[in-house]
Amino acid sequence: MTALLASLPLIPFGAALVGLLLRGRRLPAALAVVSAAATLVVALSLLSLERLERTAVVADFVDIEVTAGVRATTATVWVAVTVAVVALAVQLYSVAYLHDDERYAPYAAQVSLFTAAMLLVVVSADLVQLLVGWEVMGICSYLLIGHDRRLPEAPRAAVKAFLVTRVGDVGFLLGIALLGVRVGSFRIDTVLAADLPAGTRLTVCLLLLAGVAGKSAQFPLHTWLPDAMAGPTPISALIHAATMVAAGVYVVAVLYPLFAATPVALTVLGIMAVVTMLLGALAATAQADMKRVLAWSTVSQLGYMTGALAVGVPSAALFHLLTHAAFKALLFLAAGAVIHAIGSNLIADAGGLRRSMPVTFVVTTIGLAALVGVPPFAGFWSKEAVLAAALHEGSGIAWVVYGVGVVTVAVTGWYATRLWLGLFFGPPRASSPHEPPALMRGPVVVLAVPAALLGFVALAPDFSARLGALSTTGPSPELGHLDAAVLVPLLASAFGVALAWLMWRRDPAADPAARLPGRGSFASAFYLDAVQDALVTRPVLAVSAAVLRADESGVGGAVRGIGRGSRGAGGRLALLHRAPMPRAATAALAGALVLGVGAVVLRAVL
Amino acid sequence: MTTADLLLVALGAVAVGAGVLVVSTRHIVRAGLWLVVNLLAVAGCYLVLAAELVAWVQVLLYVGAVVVLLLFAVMLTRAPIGASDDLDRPRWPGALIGGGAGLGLAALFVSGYRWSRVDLPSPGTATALGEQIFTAWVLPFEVVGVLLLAALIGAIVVSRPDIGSR
Amino acid sequence: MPVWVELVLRVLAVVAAFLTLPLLIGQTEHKVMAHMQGRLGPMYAGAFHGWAQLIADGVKFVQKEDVTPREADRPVFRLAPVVALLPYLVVLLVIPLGPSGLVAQPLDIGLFFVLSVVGVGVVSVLMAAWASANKYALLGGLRAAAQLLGYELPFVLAAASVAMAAGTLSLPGIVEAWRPWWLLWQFPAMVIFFVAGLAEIRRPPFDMPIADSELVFGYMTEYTGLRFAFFVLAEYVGILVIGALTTVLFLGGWKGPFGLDAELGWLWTLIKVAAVSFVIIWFRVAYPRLREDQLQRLCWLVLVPLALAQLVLTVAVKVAL
Amino acid sequence: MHPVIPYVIAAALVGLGAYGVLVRRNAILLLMAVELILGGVNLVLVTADATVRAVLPAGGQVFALFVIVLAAAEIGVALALVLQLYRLRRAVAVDEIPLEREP
Repeated sequence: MTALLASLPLIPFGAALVGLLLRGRRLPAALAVVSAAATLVVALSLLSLERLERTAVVADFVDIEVTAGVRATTATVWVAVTVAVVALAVQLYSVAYLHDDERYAPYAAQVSLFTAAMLLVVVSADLVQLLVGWEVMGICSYLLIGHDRRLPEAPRAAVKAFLVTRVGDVGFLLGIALLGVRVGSFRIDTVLAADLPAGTRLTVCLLLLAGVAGKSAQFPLHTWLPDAMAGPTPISALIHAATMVAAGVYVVAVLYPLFAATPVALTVLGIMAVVTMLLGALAATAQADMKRVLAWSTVSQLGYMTGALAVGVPSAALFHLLTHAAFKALLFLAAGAVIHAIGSNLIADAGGLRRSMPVTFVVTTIGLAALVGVPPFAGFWSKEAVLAAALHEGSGIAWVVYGVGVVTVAVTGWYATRLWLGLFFGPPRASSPHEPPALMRGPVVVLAVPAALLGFVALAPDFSARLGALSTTGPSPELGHLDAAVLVPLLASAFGVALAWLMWRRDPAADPAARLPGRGSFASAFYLDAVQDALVTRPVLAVSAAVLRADESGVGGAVRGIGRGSRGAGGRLALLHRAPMPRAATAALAGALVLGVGAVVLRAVL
Repeated sequence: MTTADLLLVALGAVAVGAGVLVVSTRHIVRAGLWLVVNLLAVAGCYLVLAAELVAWVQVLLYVGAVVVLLLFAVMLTRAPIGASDDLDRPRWPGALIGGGAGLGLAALFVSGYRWSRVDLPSPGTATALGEQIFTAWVLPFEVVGVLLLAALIGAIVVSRPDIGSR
Repeated sequence: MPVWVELVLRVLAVVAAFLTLPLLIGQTEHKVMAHMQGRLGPMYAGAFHGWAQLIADGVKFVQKEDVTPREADRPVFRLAPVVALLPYLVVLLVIPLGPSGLVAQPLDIGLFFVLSVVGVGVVSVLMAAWASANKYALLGGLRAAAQLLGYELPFVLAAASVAMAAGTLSLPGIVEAWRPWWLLWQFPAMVIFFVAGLAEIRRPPFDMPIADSELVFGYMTEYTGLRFAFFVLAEYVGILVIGALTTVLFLGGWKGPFGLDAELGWLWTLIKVAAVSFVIIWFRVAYPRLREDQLQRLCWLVLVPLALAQLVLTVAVKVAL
Repeated sequence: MHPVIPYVIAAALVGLGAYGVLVRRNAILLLMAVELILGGVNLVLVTADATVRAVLPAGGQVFALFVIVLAAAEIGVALALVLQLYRLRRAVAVDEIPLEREP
C-alpha cells in the first residue's frame, strides 16, 4: 500500500524526467499517456484504502525533525483519482490539440511534472515535502502558461501567475516554518496533534491562508487566474480543474483541525470566500472571451469551496472540489473544442454551433448545467451541500456565506446561460465549424459522465464520513441530505437563467451582457488589476528603483571607496614591507628576540 | 664531570668553533667545509647522547647530501678561490641579535637545568626508533614523504625554466 | 684479556688489512689487466713476476716533489687526499670477517653506518676539485659530485632491500639471516648494488670524473707524489670495500659449502672478496667508459626504478613468507 | 651527564646561525647559517629526548629525524632558487635582489 501510494507522484515524475530528454512527438505522447494511465490505475487500485500514514525521519536536527512519507485517507485517494483522471484526459486531449506544436515533448513532460507535483501535495505526510510539490507546481504553471511564446500575453501572464502566487507562497513558507519550529516536526499528524498557543496558531493560520489565497486564486490574489488563460486550453483545464487551484483548498482541508481551533482565521477565510465568490461571478458575466468566462467562474466556484471551509464543513468543500474538477475540466476541454473549431476565443465569433457540433453541444450543456446547479447534475449536489452547511452552521459569517452564495447562484445561472446561448444558439457566425478529432472528443465525452452523475455518490451511506475523515475525526454532516431549503438556491438559479434567457430573447444576435448595468467594471473585474498596479506594482517599482540607486551610489560607493582606500593603504604598507631581504630578516629575528625577552621578563615580573 | 660530559664539552667546543668559522670565514668553500666539521661534531654529540640513528642519518643526509649540494652550488655560482671581502654586511645588528638569541637561550637553559644530572639512556637501537616511527609517527612520516616529493618536483620546476614557462 | 687490549688488537688487525689488501688488489690489477691484454705486466721488481712493483711505486711516489699550485687553496688541497682515504678505513671497522664476533667493531646499525660514511667520500672529491684552481679539476669534481649523489640513491636502495629481507641493519646479522636462495631473490639488488658501488668508487666504466682523454685527470690533475698515491690507494681500498660489502650483503659473507663456517668463515669471506675484486678489475678491461649523459641516464632511468621494483619484490616475498 | 652542556652548545649554535643569517650576503652562506640553526634545534631535541622521559619513547629523536629530512627538502628547493637567481643576475648576494617594483 505504502509503495503504491508513494508511486502515485513517482510515476508521473519519472515520466517527466524521461520526457524532458525526449524529442519528437510519438514517444513523448505515448510516454505521457501511458504514465498518466498508470497513475490512474494505481489511484483506482487504492480506492479501498481506509487510512494510512507512514513516515521516515530524513534528518533530525534535535530541535526539529524532517520526515518523508505518505499519508492518505479515502478522500485523499478520491482527490488523487480526480487528478489522475483529469491528467489523463488532458494528456490525451493535448496529443490532438497540440498536433502541430514542435515543443510538444517538453510540454507533455511538464504536464507530467505538474501532475506529479499535485499528487505529491496530495499524498505528503510532511509539510516540507508538501511544500516541495507546492513550489514545483508553481514553476510548472509558469512554464505551461508561457508555453505559447508567440502569443503576446503568454509570457506576461506566466510571469504574473508566478509572481502573484509567489507573494502568497512567502506567507505559506513562513507559516510552515513557524509551525515546524514551534512543534519540532513537520510531520502533518504530529503538527495536528500539537497543542499550540492561540497567538501562534492564529499567525500560522493567517500565513498559510496567504499561500492558499495565492494558489487557489482567492481575493485579493485571484488576479493571475483569468490571465492564465493565455496558456493552451488543456493547461487551463488542468490548472482550473484538478491541480493548482485545488491544492489550496486541499491543504486547508488537510490542516483543518488547525483552522477549526482558530475562529478568527475562519472568519478571514469566510470574508475572502464571499468576496471571491461574488466578484468572480460578476466578472464572469461580462467577459467576451469564453475561456475567461470559465476562468472567472472557477474563481467564483473556489469561493464556494473556501466558503464551505469557512463554515466548518471541509467535507462539503472537498465534495465541491471533486465535482467542480469534473465539470470544469469538461467545460474547458469543450471550450477548447469550440476554439479549435472556430479559431477564436471570443463568444462573439461563435454562435449557432448546436447543429454543427452536436457532441460538444451536449457535453457543454451537461457541464454548464452542473455549474449552474441544475438537478441532478453533479454541481447541484455539491453546491447544495455547501449552502446547506452554511445554513446549518448559523453563525454570523455563515449567514453571509449563505446569502452571498445564493446571490452568486443566481449570477452563475445568468452567465452560464449567456455563454450557452452565445455559443450554441443564435445566428451561426463561423464558417463550416466541425467536431474536433476523436482524440479530443473522447476525453470530453468521458468527463461528461462524472460531471453528470458524480453527485449521486453523495447518497452513498458512508460517503460523507469518509470524505470528512481527511481532516476531522468527528462526525461529518450528511452531504446528500436534501430538505426544503434546497428550493432557495434552485429558485435563485432559475431566476438567473430565466433573466438571461429573457434578455437574450429580445435580440438573439446581440450579447445580453451588453445591456448589463455596470458592465465595464464587471468586464475588468472591478478594475482590481489597475488597483493592484497602482497600489503594489508601481510603488514597488519605484521603491526598487530608489533602492537600486541607493545601492549603486550609497552601498556600492561605500564598497568601492573602502576598496580604493584599502588598496591605497595597502600599497603604502606594501612599500614599507618591500624591504630588502636582509633588513626584513633582521627585523623579523629582532622582533622574535624582543618577544622572547619580553615573555621572560613578564613572567619574572608577574 | 663524567666521561660523557667531557666528550660533550670537547665535541661542543669543536662544533661551536667550527660554527664560528662557518659564519665568519672569508673563504666561501671553507665555510662549507667547516660546516662539515660542525655537523660531524654535532653528530658526535648525538652519539654520546645515545641517538645513534640520528647521528648516522645526520652524516648520511647532511654531510653526504646537503653539504655536497651546497658546495656544488658554490662551485656553480663561480665562487672565487681565496678570500672575498664582500661576504658580510655591517656586523653589529647580526651580532646583537645572534648574541642576544644565543645568550638568552643559554641563560634560559642554565636557569632551567642548573647543574642537574640525568643518567643517559642505554644506546637506543634503531629497532626502537623504527617501531616508534612506524606506529606512533606513521602519519607525520607519510606527510614528510609527500613534502619531500613536493620539494623534489618544486626544485626541478624551478631549476628548469623550459618547464615553468610553458 | 682486558677490553682495551682486545680493542687494540682489533684495530691493529684492521690497519694491517687496510695496508696489505689494497696493495694485493693493486698488484692483481696490474697482472690481470696485463694478461687480459696479452702482455706480461710488471716482471722485474722483487724478482718473482714483479711482486714488489707497488712497493717500488710507493717509493717512487715518496721521492717525487710535492707540488701545490700557486692559486690553490692550500689547506684544503692538502687535506683532500686524507679525507678521501679516511671513510674507507672507517668502513673496514665494521665489516665482519667471520662468525661469532670476528669483526673489529660490531655495530647495531652497521649497514647504515657504512652507507653514511661512504657518502662522506664525495666531500674529498669536491675539496680536491675546487682547491686545485684548475678548470679540468673543477669539471671533474662537478662530474664526480653529480655522479656520487646520483648513484648513492640506487646504492642505498639496494642495500635497503637486503636489510629489509634480513630484518636487521647489523652486518653480521644480515650474514646470519642470509640463505643461498637469496642469490636469486636479491639478484637484481646485487647487480644494482655492485654497479652503483662501482660508480661510487669511480672505477671504470664509471670514471668520467677522471676521464683522462677529456679532463687530463679530472680532480687529480694537480696532485703529485704522496698525495696522488693516497688517491690511488683510496681507489684500491674502495675496491676492497665494495667487494667486502657485496660479499657481506649479497653473497653470504662467511658462509661456505662445507659446513665449516665457524673455522673457515674468514677464508670464505676473503675468497669471495677476492672474487668480487677480480670482477671489478675485469670490468675495467672489458667495458669502455660511459659518456656523462649515459651515466646519468643509467642511474635515473634504469637503476633507480629497478631498485624500487626490487624493494617491492622484497616486501612481497617477505610478507608472503 | 649534565644536560645543561648540550643545551648550551645548542643555544650557541642557534645564536651563531642567527648571526650568520643576518650578516652573510651570499645566499649560499646564508643557507649554511640556517643549517647551523637547525643543527642547534636538533641538538635540543635529542638532548631533551635523553633527558625527559616522554610518553612516547624516542619522540625527540623522531622529531630530529623529521627536521633533518625537512632540511634536506629545504636545501633542495633553496638551491634551485639560488641557481636560478644566479642564472638571471650573475650574482647570489641577497641584498642585491631588487624588490621595489611590483611583481
